[in-house]
Amino acid sequence: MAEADGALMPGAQSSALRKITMRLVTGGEVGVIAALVLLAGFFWMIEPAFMSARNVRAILNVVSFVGIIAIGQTVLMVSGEFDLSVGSVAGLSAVVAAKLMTALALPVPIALLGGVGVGLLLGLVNGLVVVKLGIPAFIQTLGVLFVGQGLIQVVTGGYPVYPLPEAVTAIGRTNLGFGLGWSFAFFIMALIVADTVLRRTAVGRNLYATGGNKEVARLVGINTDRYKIASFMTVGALAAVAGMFVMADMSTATTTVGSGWELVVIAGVVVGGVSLFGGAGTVVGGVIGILLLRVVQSGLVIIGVDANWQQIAVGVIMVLAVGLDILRRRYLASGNAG
Amino acid sequence: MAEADGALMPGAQSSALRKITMRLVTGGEVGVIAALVLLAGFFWMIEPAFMSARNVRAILNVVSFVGIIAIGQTVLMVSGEFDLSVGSVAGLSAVVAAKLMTALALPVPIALLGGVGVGLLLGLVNGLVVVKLGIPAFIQTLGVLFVGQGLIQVVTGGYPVYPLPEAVTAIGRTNLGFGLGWSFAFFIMALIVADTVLRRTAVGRNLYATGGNKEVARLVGINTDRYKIASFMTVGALAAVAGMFVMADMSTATTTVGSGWELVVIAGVVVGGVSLFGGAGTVVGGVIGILLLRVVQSGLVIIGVDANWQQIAVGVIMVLAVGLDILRRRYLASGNAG
Amino acid sequence: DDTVRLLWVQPMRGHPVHRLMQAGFLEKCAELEYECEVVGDPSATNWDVAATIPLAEAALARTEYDAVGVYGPDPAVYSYMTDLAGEGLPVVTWHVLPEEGSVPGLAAAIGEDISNAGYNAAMAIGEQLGGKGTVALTQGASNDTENTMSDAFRATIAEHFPDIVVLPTEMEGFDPSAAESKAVAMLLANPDVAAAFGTTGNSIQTWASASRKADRDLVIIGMDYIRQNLDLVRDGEAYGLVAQPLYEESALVAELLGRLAQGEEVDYLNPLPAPVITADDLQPYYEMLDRAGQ
Amino acid sequence: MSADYAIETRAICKSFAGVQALRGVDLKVRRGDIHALLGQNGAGKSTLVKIMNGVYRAGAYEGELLLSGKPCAFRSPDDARGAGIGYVPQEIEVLDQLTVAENVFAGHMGVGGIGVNRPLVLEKTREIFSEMGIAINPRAIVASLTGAQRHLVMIARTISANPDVLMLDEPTSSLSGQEVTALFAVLRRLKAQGKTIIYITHRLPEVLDLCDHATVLRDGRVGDEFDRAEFDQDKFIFAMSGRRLQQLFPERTDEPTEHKMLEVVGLNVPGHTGAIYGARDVSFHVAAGEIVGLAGLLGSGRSEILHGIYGRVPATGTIKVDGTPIRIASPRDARAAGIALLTEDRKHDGLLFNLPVGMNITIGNLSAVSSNFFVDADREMAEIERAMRELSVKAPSATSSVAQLSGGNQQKLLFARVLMRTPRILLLDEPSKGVDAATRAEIYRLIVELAGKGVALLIVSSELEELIGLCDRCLTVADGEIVGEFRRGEGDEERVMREVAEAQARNLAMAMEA
Ligand SMILES: Nc1ncnc2c1ncn2[C@@H]1O[C@H](COP(=O)(O)OP(=O)(O)OP(=O)(O)O)[C@@H](O)[C@H]1O
Ligand SMILES: Nc1ncnc2c1ncn2[C@@H]1O[C@H](COP(=O)(O)OP(=O)(O)OP(=O)(O)O)[C@@H](O)[C@H]1O
Ligand SMILES: [Mg+2]
Ligand SMILES: [Mg+2]
Repeated sequence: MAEADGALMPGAQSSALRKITMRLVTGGEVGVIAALVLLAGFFWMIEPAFMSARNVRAILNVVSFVGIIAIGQTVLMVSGEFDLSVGSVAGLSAVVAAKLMTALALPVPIALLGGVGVGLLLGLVNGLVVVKLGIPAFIQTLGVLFVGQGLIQVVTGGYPVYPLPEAVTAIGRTNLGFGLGWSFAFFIMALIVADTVLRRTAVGRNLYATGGNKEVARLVGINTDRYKIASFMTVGALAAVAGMFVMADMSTATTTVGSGWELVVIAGVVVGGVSLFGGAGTVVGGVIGILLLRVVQSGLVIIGVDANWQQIAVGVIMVLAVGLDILRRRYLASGNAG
Repeated sequence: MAEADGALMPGAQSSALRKITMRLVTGGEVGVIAALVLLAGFFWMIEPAFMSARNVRAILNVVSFVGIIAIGQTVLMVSGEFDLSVGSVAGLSAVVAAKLMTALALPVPIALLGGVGVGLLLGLVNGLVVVKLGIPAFIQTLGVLFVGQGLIQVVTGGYPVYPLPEAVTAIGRTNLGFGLGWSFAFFIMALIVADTVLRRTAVGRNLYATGGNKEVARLVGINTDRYKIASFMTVGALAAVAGMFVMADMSTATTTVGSGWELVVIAGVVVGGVSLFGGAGTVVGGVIGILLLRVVQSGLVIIGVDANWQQIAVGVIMVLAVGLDILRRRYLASGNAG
Repeated sequence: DDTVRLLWVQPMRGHPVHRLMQAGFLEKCAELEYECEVVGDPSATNWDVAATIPLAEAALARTEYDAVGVYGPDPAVYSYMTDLAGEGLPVVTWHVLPEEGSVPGLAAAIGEDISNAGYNAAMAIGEQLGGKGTVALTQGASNDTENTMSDAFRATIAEHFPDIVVLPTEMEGFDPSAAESKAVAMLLANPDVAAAFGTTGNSIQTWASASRKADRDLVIIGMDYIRQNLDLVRDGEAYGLVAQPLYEESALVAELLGRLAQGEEVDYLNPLPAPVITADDLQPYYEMLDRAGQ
Repeated sequence: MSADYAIETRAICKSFAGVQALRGVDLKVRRGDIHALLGQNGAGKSTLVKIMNGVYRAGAYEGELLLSGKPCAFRSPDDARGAGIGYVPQEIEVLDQLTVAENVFAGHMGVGGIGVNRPLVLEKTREIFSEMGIAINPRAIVASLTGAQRHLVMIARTISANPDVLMLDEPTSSLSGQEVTALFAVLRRLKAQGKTIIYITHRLPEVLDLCDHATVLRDGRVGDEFDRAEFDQDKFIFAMSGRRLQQLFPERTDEPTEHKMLEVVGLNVPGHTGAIYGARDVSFHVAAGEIVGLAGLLGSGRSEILHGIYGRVPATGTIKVDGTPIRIASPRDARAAGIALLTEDRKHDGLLFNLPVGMNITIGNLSAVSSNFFVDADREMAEIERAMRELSVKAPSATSSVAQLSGGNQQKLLFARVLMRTPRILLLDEPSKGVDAATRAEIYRLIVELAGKGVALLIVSSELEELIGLCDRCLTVADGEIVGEFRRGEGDEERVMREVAEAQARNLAMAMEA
């Protein structure tokens, strides 16, 4: 796919300068944005409440959690790897942070840093094992997924960590306007930073090279190992942050935080045009992909689709969204790009 | 590499026995076999009961279910694709078959054929969409995973289909010796057939070519599309069979048959040396990989590892097993391959 | 030696509610000085019986257990119960009450009367709404227990409060934040929802924060007296909860298995009450949690 | 009466996104001919051949395709094979994970029925190899072969299908004298059997040597046609480029300095998987402004020496740059020391297909066009445009995909990449691979120019004339050792072959004793 995408960019035109960045940036996104708008419009038509401030707010809120991880996952996938452990890393970081601030009664900021530390550490482990030992990311990160789930049980003894200090609940309840809280603010901030890095900086470009062809990247003097490890750590840290935001939002650290995220996140970013095989895709695209999945889910509820059929619809729509994007690329490829 | 090694086997002139030993030494499976033997030995030492008929029987029994799917998954992965929907295909086929024989009161054989039909159909859909529309297997099969889960609910209304006709229970209860039943017999049979096809027939070699490099395969006149679609259908059918064996074994068609298998199966075959990127691996390897995971799980229980630590151990051992194999390949690669 | 050894078989071992049950069981064992073990597929989200049975077999291959408890809410485990009973092991199940004889060899069944729990919740909500309005209904996932409970809930409402509408059931799933946004969506799609009943342990939290986010006053009833749920009821964020006797029933499992192991007789059916508790009746439950060190 | 034409195209037109590759090509290939297809990079040769092979399915192009006078429409390469057409692509396309034998018989492993008869396959592979004079172990895994070895496997694969019409797209671009001679022998034999061959190359002497007829493509049209009688290199070049080429190799005005810019002492490089040799105890130096060539047979270890110096493969020994010994553990270190490498196999380890043309030039050189982390888009674009102009890269635009570029133009991109940050030491592995005569001259001019600027150049080429015409000094490599050296004007084909032969004889003798 990645190469295909590469091959399918609009041809010669003026101001190549703009397009050379455009190619990387909007390349994957137009399709999924179209799909998103289409769907939102559809749901809105059937049930105006879909666009009500409340619903939009609720969607944006939950997107912010998974979205934070999607940002990291995109960066990692651009570098040519992926991480199945995000869900349990998120959960583990949450319970660890919670235990630190309850059982050990550490000050909240310290405890939260502890949580991020857990994420960074597991990310580092993933990176080292995959890069240095050459163990497939699928196995290593699935392994960490299991280990994480086990550790969650060990740390918590199976019970949700509750109650948490007021400060945490406060973080979860803060309203920075339009009913959106810190998690959303952080999400947007991380989004902007990550997108800029990938789009505008040498670091970002080197990541694309690494994901495109590791050997070539190495030959032009890029330290591919370091880039991959750093990406793994980024995902780990962001997963941890997301997990702790969920904790704050629910003012409890349940043992099921992040269950099932391993596939959802990857599915979302792939829908957003990020290649599973590395070297192609953008943060904005990946995040919009996630958003699309969430929109579909609550949209189906809002227009009152029967619960059993919701899941079916989600599956179908997910495939259609990607299909739409592929057709678009075909169209561009077939010379109409001008 | 696994395949490549396999292909290094001496010509037919040498005795079958020597060939087998050769394969064991150079084949892709050695690594995982070694790991398996090591682990089994370890568990046995600590707790002789590990090798008790009862435990061995239980392990073989459960392996036969997932193993049947692993066979198909290996074939598919050799051809360069993978299928996340196996679990829900298994479940759907089971409940459909069950409904056919209860609600519609069709004769059991017909109903079972119906179940297989479901598997074949979904496999065909996966194949067509992935190959013809070029939608990534990850998305398409994840979509079908959702759709399947939804359909299971629709078909059953959320209630297990129970009781089932005597005939089904009978299938589940038959003892063909050592307390092993039809599922195991079918598993072994399918294993032999698939392994022979991959190793010894032109079809098999063409599959490796397809997975190894689609372009080359096309250039040398292999109809890669057809091969991939056929592989998808194989997985679908085998998943269906597995699902119905589970149904027979429990003389119930629960709505949860196959939940969570999507990753387990792939993890198993990858542990068994099958490449996620196609063109490498053997059926025997893939199946042994699955067996290894099951052995670990039972083994940890039997030596009395604390419940919470079991999952952690599974994760770690899985990674170690693959690591062992990689070290072996490194060693072989470093010239000693001859 | 004559120490009593008991095995507890439960798929989806990692699920919070299941963990609560396991605690009830193990603490009773400790109290009675039994040797007890818990086995099951560790997943917290996937119900995989096929993967659980071999683990039980492993334990049985290692240790001579005197009696086995098998978690019941899925006919898929019935045949296994029968097999074990066939070996002469006393088998007890909990959380469901299969009709006597429907599972050959099953020695005893413990559990709340699930439909009764649904009934209680329905009556409570019906009265709170004064007999009219709309009720949202959610399950964690589709399984025997929850299905039975929500069916009973619907039936009761239909019978006693004809003017109350119950919305189609939605599935919360295992990801709390996703469940929450679903709940919000339901509230927005149905402006007249005045009450919510959820049949899973997370429901109270889901609906409480949903009603906060959508700021709507709801009569919320959910499941399970974990501390956070009790607090939500205490603080008035939820009306009440169905006090599934998770802890007691699990303790009773240990007790009955022990007696069976020592050759005593026990009754087959052991129903436990599942009352709906509200702000006034919380105290005893807080004490129970304190005792359990939670 | 076109019956005596084995294959024939009528008014073939093909366009890709934006680009008109073929503008009505009429090609007539007489049965039993070896027909040369010439043209500058991007003229449309590969495209035309791909059409004749069903790679571009019927309907994807306008025009008509006739096989022995009968119109035919290929839906896939399989159809073409069925019709007795064989095709050796320009880029190396092999199955890395399978053995050599399985590659040669890929697609028809079932030579003895549906069951695979490995002994038979091995035997047939050996036959073909011995005939083509290839010394590769049929059981070796292809991943362990050199670029050139892979190329040979690919040729053998096509010949094993025994086609009536054989099309070879630059088959010799990475082969050295010996293999070329062997290949020609095979082709002549096939011709004698009445087979028809379409032969694409940029090495014009080969045309004079081998072909009966030549068609020159120019900007997607047939520019000119020649019969053997009229063959003449200058005419070819004029027909291709519309320019007369004064001389291929530019005058060397300024002499190399005495200052040793690169000094290699006792370099040892382990062979890769299944490698026979890497490099053993190699010592030599390259002075600033000097052009040194590594001559030798395929698989002799020339690339390995470059890889060793560049830190691509783990190597032992001392490497001095500008007099000071430096530790090179990775290409990164090499780059830092001002060393640049142009690799042999553009598809495998040259191009980044996920990045557009322009970014393929700047990758690895971004520091030159960025200020504090951020890439300055304008400066980058300026750099790109300058580089593309300098090397006259024919591409739709700086933002089109490299997959859209013709082979030769891809090669130019890689050149642009290594030249962007003018290196002190430049390692070139097959620099003119797949490059047309005109551009070749440019590249040679560029190389000499760089030497003039004081850059130390080390060149590996399988084309001996290239080395002889270009280098101040040539080192002969055999079995990973340097076995001879000669200065400009002293060396020739025989000399190199002799030195190689002697060396191999020595090694064999030693092996015997041991
Ligand atoms: N897939 C493609 N997409 C877009 N343009 C293409 C594609 N393939 C080839 N082209 C264009 O078609 C023209 C002819 O390309 P082709 O590869 O046939 O040239 P060639 O004669 O083989 O050159 P060379 O000697 O360098 O191999 C070139 O301008 C090239 O850019
Ligand atoms: N990419 C590679 N992978 C594995 N082995 C390699 C590779 N490149 C070279 N080798 C090994 O190193 C030895 C020397 O190959 P090298 O390419 O250096 O020779 P060469 O003189 O450059 O010949 P060629 O023209 O084929 O490149 C070969 O015997 C080969 O086995
Ligand atoms: Mg070409
Ligand atoms: Mg070379």
